[in-house]
Amino acid sequence: MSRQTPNSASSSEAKGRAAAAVIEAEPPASEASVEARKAEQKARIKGLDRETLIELYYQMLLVRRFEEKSAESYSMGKIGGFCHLYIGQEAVAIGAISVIRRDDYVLTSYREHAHALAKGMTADSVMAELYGKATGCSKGKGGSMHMFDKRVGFLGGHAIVGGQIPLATGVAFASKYQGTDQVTLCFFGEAAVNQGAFHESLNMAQLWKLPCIYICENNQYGMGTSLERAMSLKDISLKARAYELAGEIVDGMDVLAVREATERAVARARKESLPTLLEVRTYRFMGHSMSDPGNYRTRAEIEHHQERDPLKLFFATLVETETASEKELADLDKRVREEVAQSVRFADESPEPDPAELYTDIYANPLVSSEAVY
Amino acid sequence: MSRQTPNSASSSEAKGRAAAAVIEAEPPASEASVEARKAEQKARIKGLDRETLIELYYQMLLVRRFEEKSAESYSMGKIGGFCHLYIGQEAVAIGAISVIRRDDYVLTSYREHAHALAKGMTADSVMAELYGKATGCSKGKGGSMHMFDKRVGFLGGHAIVGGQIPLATGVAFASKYQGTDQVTLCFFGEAAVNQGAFHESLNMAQLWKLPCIYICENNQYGMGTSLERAMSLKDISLKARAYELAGEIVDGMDVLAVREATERAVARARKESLPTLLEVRTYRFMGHSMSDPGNYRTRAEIEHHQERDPLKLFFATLVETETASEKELADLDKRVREEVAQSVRFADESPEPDPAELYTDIYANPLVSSEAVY
Amino acid sequence: MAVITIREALNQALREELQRDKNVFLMGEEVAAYQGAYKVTKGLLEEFGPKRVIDTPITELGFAGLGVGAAMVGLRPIVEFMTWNFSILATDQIINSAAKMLYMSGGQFKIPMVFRGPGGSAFQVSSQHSQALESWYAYFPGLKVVMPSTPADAKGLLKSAIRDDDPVIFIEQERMYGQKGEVPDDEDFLIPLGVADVKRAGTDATIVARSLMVPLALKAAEELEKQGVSCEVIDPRTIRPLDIGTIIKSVKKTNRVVVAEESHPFCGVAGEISAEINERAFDYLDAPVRRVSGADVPMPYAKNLENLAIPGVEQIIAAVREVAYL
Amino acid sequence: MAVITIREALNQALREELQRDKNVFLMGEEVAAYQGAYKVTKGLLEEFGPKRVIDTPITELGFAGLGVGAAMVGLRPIVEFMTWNFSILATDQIINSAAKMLYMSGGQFKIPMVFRGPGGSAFQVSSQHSQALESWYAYFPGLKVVMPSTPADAKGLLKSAIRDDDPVIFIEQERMYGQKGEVPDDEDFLIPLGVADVKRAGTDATIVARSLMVPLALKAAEELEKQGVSCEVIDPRTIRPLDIGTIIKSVKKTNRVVVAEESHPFCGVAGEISAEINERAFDYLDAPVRRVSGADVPMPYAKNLENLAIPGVEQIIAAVREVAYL
Ligand SMILES: Cc1ncc(C[n+]2csc(CCOP(=O)(O)OP(=O)(O)O)c2C)c(N)n1
Ligand SMILES: Cc1ncc(C[n+]2csc(CCOP(=O)(O)OP(=O)(O)O)c2C)c(N)n1
Ligand SMILES: [Mg+2]
Ligand SMILES: [Mg+2]
Repeated sequence: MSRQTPNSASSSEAKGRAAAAVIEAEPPASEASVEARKAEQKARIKGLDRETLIELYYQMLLVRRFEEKSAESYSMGKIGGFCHLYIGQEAVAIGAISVIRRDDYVLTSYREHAHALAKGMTADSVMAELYGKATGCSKGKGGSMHMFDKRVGFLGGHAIVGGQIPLATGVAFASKYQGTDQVTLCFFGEAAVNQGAFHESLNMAQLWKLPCIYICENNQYGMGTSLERAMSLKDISLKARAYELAGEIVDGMDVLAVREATERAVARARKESLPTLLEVRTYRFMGHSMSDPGNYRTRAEIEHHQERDPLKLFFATLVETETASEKELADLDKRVREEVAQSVRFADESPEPDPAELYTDIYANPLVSSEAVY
Repeated sequence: MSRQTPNSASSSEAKGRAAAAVIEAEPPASEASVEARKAEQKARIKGLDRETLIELYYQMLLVRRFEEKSAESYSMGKIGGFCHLYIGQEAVAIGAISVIRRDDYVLTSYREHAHALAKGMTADSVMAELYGKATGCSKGKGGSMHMFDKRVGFLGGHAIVGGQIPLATGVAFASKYQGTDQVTLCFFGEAAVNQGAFHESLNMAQLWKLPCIYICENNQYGMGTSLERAMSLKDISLKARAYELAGEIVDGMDVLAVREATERAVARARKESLPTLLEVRTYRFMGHSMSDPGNYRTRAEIEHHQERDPLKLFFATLVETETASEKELADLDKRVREEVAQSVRFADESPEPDPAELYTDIYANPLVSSEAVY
Repeated sequence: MAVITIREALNQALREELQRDKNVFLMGEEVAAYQGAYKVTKGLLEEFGPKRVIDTPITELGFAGLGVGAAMVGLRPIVEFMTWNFSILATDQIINSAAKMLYMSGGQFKIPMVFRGPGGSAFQVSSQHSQALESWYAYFPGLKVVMPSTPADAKGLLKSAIRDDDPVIFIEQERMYGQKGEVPDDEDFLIPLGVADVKRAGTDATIVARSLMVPLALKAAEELEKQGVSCEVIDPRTIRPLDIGTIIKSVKKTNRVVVAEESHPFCGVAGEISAEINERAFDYLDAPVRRVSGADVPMPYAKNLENLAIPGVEQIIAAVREVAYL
Repeated sequence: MAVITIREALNQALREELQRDKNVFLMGEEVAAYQGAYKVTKGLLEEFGPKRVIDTPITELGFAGLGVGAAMVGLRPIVEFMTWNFSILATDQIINSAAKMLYMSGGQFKIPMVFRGPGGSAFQVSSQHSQALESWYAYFPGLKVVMPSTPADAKGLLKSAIRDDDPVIFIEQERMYGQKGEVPDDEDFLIPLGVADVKRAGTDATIVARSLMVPLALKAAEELEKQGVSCEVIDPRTIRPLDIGTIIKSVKKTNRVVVAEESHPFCGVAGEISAEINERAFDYLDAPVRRVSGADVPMPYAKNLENLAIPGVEQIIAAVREVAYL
């Protein structure tokens, strides 16, 4: 449960196991399927050690509590701008990032708190960034939508829908150019798939065989617009075929399913330098951002998805498989809440950026001269 | 053979016939296949009256002779800028545009002389535009890459690779909005398929069911870059599947094959308001533009494709099926040469644009006032 | 005259023009079912139906170009960018298709079309979401650029823009959507494009301000009045074509000018106005034209830094005092 | 010193920097096998192989963004736009990613990268292919903008741009690729970014000219010399950061300025220079700063109209005579 090595979580054992069958998203939550699920989960955790399993749960919980707290701070006016929560989608970032190395890269959109934490950034530095403080991961200049941490390979945090997709393709290009075996995970929403940038990038990635894993977080809405109203094809994973790229549909509420699919993709990227498109089916429980009342979805629809809350599901798995007791997990929750509370204190007490910071970081070589104006 | 109704060429009879099977592009030019082709052609011209067949040949010939002459004029410095010839690809524009109505729309790229002529623009107005004269279809302001003629529904002539694809989608959108049954043909090269604009447009076209027919003129090269070096998937027609759009591969050296495929697509667009993607396989015999020496292709490769010169093939069809004698077609060639020569005289003798034209056509409502500056 | 917000004024303009001409349609991200990301298009889907009020996929280049194509054959599209920041993806269609179509077709295809949405800074939305792009679009012949600063201007200018036969870049200011003011009820209340408005008369110095800077300039003028400096505040309202005549007239009277803008300074609109004044009224200037622009930095997120990046009343006052040699 | 063309000078700069640093790579449409649409990249594929000299699909947004991503993790990409016109499709990645990355990451990710290619007018290629975009890019903090006018400048500036740690917009002029001049052979011949060059010394008037306008300004100066007017010709070479100091120094001496550019005037670089001079040297000006800009129209195809749209020597001479009250 240590936060030191979040990205190295025993992916080697996992790799040894045969790839499990992909679970279809949204199975009806009948008694029978619940039972079937239990049995399957037991089979699937085989090969994963307790530490890895608990670490996965810990990370999902950290994201959940962190974001609940962010929402509170946002309402209090401590956090400004746009703030997009990930609640409901935790299994995607946590599952996927758990199988890569610290020196691998992650890029994503504005909905990035989870990815930042999963990649090994501290709750302190993420919360302080939300608070716009000098101690934030981007020194308070980026905010919720632009988090970065070079040391752990977290390359943002991008606010133009689809903008991170060419960037990630370039990062993977660089890894191949440099002859390393690093891989890049590129996360984006399903609505970003309509952007030309997605299309242009996938073509280059397959043409040049770049070790980039495109992870489409299909939460079924782009702001207030459902996938059906924005996309002529419902099955995003099929888009991979238009580029002769490997593609797969993944159950995004099941952290182990995400892990396994990502492992397969990572192996393909690391060993064969080939890209993959994963369509991970998930759901966000909150509005698009803190300012979205979310009237475009019914209460019933949300509740239907909440039955498959990734934390609830994984909690059940851990308990059912006797990996951890309910009590242990409740204790963990307490510790996580304390970690988050600490990050809020840290953020609150941190200083604002120095006013002089307005004019730093514009250029790496500023060519400062009394004569030159910008 | 009259040039009055170039777009109404008896498409009604054609529509009555059952859709012929698609011919695979590039069959080996063996004796056997030539024979098979003959037999097939005889079957296929059934239902097409002589006038239509001769009109098709006339138009292909007009484009060929027109462009040969343009090349000459370009070398003499009478035509400037970029000048992209269509020689070798004539069957595509002529075949496709022959089945639409005068009130239907056509948009294409900078390689547009053929489409302009096929849509009913006079050789005079096209040649004069190339010469940058006031009598040109765009008053000399557009040049080779920007020809327009509102009266015949020819909507350009666009020089940004892929730029015409969203535009054509919008024209089709307007037809549906206005409740007409007009269709739009949108031509573009295979390299334009990599542009995001293509992807964004096809999604909207299928999502909103727009009567737009996307005709990819796959001449296998985007400038000096072969399809294989630019696209991860070789089979462009498959891209349609990523949008649940109808798609088809068409032999672009066979004017009748192009006609038939387009007829099917036009029927789908006009009756069901549905888009189609046609991948028409063709080849350009000249360089990318007048300034391209074309070193990236071997003489042998070009000659191989010249064996299936669309004019030669269709000439043979007409003669073999006794639609016309060689003599008749030679006479036609003479008349076409005279028509083209006349257009050169017209262009040569036409005046340059008045210098005052520099400042017209910038705004439709110029709000001219001594006080306002632009 | 009703007192309404800029948001409501824009909404009225859209509603009235949609009612007036069935060739007008509205398209953009979240404009229909969601009622607009900033609620400017509230109620329009209900009134005009999904044929005329259309939610698009997030494909700015695609739907901007689709709008231009529709305009080529007789429709009058209004394309909303959720914010102008996202128009950066669509510049090819705005600049290469919309702006040049009439010219390159030798006058055959006009593009009667409005691109609109909020521009400039919002509230702590950081660098990719806080860009002022008016100088960018105003650079191109073929485009008109409009930036209202009051509810009445917003309504009258938007209606004129929709009726105009050229592509109009209509930039609203997100921070100003809630600002209130009187708006005539007349359905044909129009404000012509290309005509500046003297928002306040004065004799000692001219402040040229647009969009977000107009209320700040008026506040500065009030404060300066107390200090004995009478300021004339001119809002060009249309950036291109720019009503330089009204500005020059004022300069000839006051002999001193400050141009305020929230945009970056380099190659911005204030620089253009300064150069124009220099060329046309050099002999009337008693002091150099002073620009007050947004900081020349990507917009930071932190509130304290953001506040420093956007010009305030104090800076305008200081600049006026400078040109008045006080 | 060898006498070579601008094309060859650029080619040398690319070759030398590719040799010097294996993190440098070159990418763009037709840069490799075709040897460059304008042959600037001739021979580079052969020397450096397909790993470092890469032909791209026609997807400007995609490969520009790919370059920025590669720069984030240590490479030094040179991305060629076949012409700058096509960069309009890539502005999102240039402006939102390259220009802002260092700032929004709080200083963590620099983007050491060059975007280059020919810009401005060519020969009768009409409106979509004849655009001068320097003011567009210079507007944005985070970018540097460079425009050489001689072979030596082309080489020295491009080498500096490649070694610079910031994203540099490097705009060549297609009409000038064949121009010849002396270029030092030194492999470390660099011209620093942000430093203007006095191309000709003079005392009566200052002509600020860049890119295509530099040779015309020099011709005008020659002609004016005969008429008894001594002109100083200043080429800023770097547009952002702009070496205004050198310009101001000259203005303080000559008291008269003409700024020539082939770009449109509105919100252009000449306007910025005019405004800067006004702010910094107002008291030294004996006449208003005169701009000579390209016509404010989309570029027409017809040769006679195109000639009218691009400023010529005559116009520069007339403008200088105007500011000299002759
Ligand atoms: C180019 C662009 N257009 C519009 C927006 C505004 N916007 C931000 S997020 C969003 C929805 C994106 O949906 P999706 O890609 O599915 O990701 P999700 O938010 O569901 O994670 C929109 C429209 C933007 N940021 N960038
Ligand atoms: C956006 C853009 N990038 C580059 C160019 C330069 N260019 C003009 S045509 C062309 C090749 C296009 O090939 P394809 O789409 O296959 O059409 P073809 O010329 O073969 O008909 C290129 C690179 C351009 N005009 N626009
Ligand atoms: Mg989504
Ligand atoms: Mg091609």
